[in-house]
Amino acid sequence: MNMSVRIAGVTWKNPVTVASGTFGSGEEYSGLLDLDQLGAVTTKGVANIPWAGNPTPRIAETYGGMMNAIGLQNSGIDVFVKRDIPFLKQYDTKIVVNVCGKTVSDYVEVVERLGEEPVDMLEINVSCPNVKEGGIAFGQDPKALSQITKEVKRVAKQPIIMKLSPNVTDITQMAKAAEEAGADALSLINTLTGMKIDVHKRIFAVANKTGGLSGPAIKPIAVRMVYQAAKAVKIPIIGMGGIMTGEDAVEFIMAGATAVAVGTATFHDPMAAVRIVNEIKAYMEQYGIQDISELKGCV
Amino acid sequence: MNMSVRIAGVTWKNPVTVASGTFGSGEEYSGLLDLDQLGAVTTKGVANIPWAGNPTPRIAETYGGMMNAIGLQNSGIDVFVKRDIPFLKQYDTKIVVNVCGKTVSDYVEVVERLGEEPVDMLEINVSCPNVKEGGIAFGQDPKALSQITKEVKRVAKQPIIMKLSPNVTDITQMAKAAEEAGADALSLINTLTGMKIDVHKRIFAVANKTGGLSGPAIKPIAVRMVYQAAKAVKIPIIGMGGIMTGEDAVEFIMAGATAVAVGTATFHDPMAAVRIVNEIKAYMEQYGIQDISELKGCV
Amino acid sequence: MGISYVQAMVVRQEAIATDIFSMELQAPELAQDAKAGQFINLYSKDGSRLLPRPISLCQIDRNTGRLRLVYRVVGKGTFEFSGYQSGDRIQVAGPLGNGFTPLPGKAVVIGGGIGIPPMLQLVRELPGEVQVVLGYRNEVFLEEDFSSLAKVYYASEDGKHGVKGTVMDAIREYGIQGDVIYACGPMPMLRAIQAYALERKIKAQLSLEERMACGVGACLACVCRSKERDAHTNVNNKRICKDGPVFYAEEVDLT
Amino acid sequence: MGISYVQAMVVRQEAIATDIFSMELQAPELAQDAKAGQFINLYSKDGSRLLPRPISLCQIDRNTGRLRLVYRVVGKGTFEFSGYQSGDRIQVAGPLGNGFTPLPGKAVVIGGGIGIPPMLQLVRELPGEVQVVLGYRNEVFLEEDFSSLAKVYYASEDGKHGVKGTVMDAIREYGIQGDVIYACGPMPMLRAIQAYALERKIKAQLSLEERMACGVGACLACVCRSKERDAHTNVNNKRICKDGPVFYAEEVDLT
Repeated sequence: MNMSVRIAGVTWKNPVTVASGTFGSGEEYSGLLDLDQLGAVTTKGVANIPWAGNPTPRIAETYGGMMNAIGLQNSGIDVFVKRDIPFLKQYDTKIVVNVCGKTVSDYVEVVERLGEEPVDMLEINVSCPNVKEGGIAFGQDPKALSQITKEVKRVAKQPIIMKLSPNVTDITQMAKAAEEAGADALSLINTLTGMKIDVHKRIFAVANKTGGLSGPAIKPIAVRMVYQAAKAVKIPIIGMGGIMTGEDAVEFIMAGATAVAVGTATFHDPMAAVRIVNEIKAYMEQYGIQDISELKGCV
Repeated sequence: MNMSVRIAGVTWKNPVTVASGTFGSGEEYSGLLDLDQLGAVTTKGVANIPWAGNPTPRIAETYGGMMNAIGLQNSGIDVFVKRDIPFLKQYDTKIVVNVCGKTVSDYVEVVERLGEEPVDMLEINVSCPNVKEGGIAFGQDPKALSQITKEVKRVAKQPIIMKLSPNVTDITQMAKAAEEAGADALSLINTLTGMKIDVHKRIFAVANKTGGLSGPAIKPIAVRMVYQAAKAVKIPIIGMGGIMTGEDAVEFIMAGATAVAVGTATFHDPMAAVRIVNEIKAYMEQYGIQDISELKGCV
Repeated sequence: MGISYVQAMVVRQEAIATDIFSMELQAPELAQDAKAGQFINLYSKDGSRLLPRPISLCQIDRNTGRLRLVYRVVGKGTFEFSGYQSGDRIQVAGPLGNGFTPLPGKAVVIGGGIGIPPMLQLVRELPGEVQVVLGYRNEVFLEEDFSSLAKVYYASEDGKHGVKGTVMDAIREYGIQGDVIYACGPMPMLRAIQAYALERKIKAQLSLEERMACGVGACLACVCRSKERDAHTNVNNKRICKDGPVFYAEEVDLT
Repeated sequence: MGISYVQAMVVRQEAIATDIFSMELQAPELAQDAKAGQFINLYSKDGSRLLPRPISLCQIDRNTGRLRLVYRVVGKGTFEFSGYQSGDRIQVAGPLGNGFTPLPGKAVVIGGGIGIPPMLQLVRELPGEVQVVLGYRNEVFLEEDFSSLAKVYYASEDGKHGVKGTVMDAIREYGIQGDVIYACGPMPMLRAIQAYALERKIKAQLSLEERMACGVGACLACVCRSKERDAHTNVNNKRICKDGPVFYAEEVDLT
């Protein structure tokens, strides 16, 4: 039985990675689960310089999900390269580095720095709803998305995954813009912009007022967008948004995703990502699937 | 203590109505709860002629919510006027008639017919994600939204509520377009386009492939859009999207809504709408709120 | 004949076959008005599952105020119900739907798979002569409940019980005849019975299934196509939860 | 010192004050490594609540493998927990956080409100002389647990117990002095203690609270500002769940 998948020329041993920001650099969870069992580890977004992020509270639980407004706090590319990459290189898993920035040149700077590093793929976060500049601004306008994709590709040594925002009228328009600009793959969906108000204290539940909504609550939106995007472009898609079980992962693959990312589920079950790998395996055995690719877009 | 609200010149005894399509014409629930206790009853969408709707299955449960693709099945304006309006006139509640159509002239025809009828407000559904023509097509393009709003206003004898789609990049752009075109009020949000796949049968969970996602799962998106729209326009907003309790209703009002609609909650608790009226009352008593208007946009 | 939305108490729960459970509820408000072929909505206690599960009534005891439900575990909701023990409480609404209409004449009562349970209460209500035909995949259940009330003919896919094949095979094999047919089961079975009944001009009441939300005819989720334009919907659709789940063979288009 | 993610069994649950519950869990894997000031994550059984509830350890018994949690019901999650009875199982993860570091010298242990419970295990672990200062709104709890171990001074908002006012008022009123301060409680109390300790150059360990998601330092939800650039985050933020919840007064910026 073959669970390995090939994404933009990179082979993962299985189709499961973690959603950027939910798994730190991998080190934080390495005592709880075996990173070797993941197809890839996608790291927390890293910028050219350290970011302090947003004020607290940065998260709030919502019905069947959660909202976060971390604000892309990160230790900056220097520390990341010195500490986090060497840590992950100890494991037999692919390394996907999520890159964030405020300006195109911020992104380009980080992508150039990583060109010399032993990482396998870069995921460009152009869809963070929680930062003033950059982030989602690039992800809601096809022209801006196209431009940053081209700039990044111009200097990139590794395959580029553009992580798209679901906060758009037409996801296919964004997917096509990224593909035409040279993106090697797509990640979708990032979080949906949400808001929660504490009616007893009469304050916003997160200090940033709005936050990114994630979790199984929004899975149907993610599956729909993956399905639409997969029909619109030829480049592979890493599907994410509320995956809690192996069947959820299979649902995304049937919708057209080549691989999947486990995010919020890890907060509900620290071992979720590895459990889901095993549940996909069990599903394949149950239905006699020889190769995971048989399931791709099969609905 | 005053719970009554004034929307586009119409006074409701309390800020609670039902979401169109979840409550039929009101008759279906009249044996389970007292319609007199609702601020208004919003009826299932009615078109100029009868519609058969979509094939079944038309709904699917999702995590913390549900998806529907009824396809606006309705008995047409003739039967509606003869049967449903007289039924509702027996009750001491306002009547909001939801209007749907495939073309602008369909909408205009229904709005003209209703001009002679004893109904209080019209809610124009330009955001149904489940019909091929009409519906959401008008709700995702500011120009189309502006045009249909003007056409409807030209012939309308009652205040016009435009029901907006959340499947847009910028809800404020749509809200402003409707306001500038003469809308008297806004309803938001309609459902989010979603998809669910049965991984065991390898088929779409609803025959229409995609369906409208509703329920508490998507409440944070609804609250965010109501907050943004309320800051962008002066016309009153009827907030909806996952309201299950009185505190949920208060949350929408604090976000800027003048009134609220209870939808999916009615399927989980047939008495939800009336229960929520009582829970809002209890909240006001707990915090010594004299007038519900004190809570509007107070966050 | 109103609909009640109340907390019922579980008084009995047992597995009677693989994934098939029998649960008895103390729910006098519902039991008073309930009749064969009607169903009730059961609500999950888990916040992630908001829609009620419609489950048909297998036995109604108005004196004790008890309802018996025999259901198959098909998902997380029914799995949750199967874990309830005597003394547990569960939110329910009902009775819902129209139910069967007992008619004079020799009755042929046909049940297939999880469509078998509602036929038990019907057999208990039918006045005249009753013949029962039950179709199973392989494992039988409720057979004693039926055989104590009427003559029962069996069909099973593996042939281990009665005729090898479907209920229609059993009807032909045993030359079962009657004046009125009452049936509940999978769609292919209902289609075959509809064709059989129309051809022979035999009155047939068919109980249909569809995914539901409101259960009271408001949301129009659970419709089936009708041959004539329906008086209420004003289109060729009937609401299974409200106008049904039981329809006459000549009313509905099952193609 | 690994983190375990296991099913624990409830062995005791009782209300000890208004909305304050004491729950004992059988969780040997966690109890082995746990120390005062650490917390564990409790997971709701309801699918609508996905995030764990971090709750501090009030008592740790390594021999019996039991943990005692004393917590306040503040929402649906903690309300759910308060309904668990002996024999029920609950998913937990831990032990989490750094915990207190017992230092030589006369200790002043200060707890405010729901910040009081974790101080009980600390008092049980502290070797030398210990003075305890507890601040309540009005209703006291755990007072006997503490008074059986050390000299306890009280402060309450209504003055019904000890000094009328805050724990700082009690410290001044009773002229309480010591070499090391250990404190947990509301932010205003911690700010006052921080100022007091820095001014007098007294070592103070402060246990902080913040809304958390992962509990292992990965998501960066629960940060507090640090005076120096933090070695791990490389910014002036420390992770309360991992680097804390206990910090020295001179480390953190609580303004």
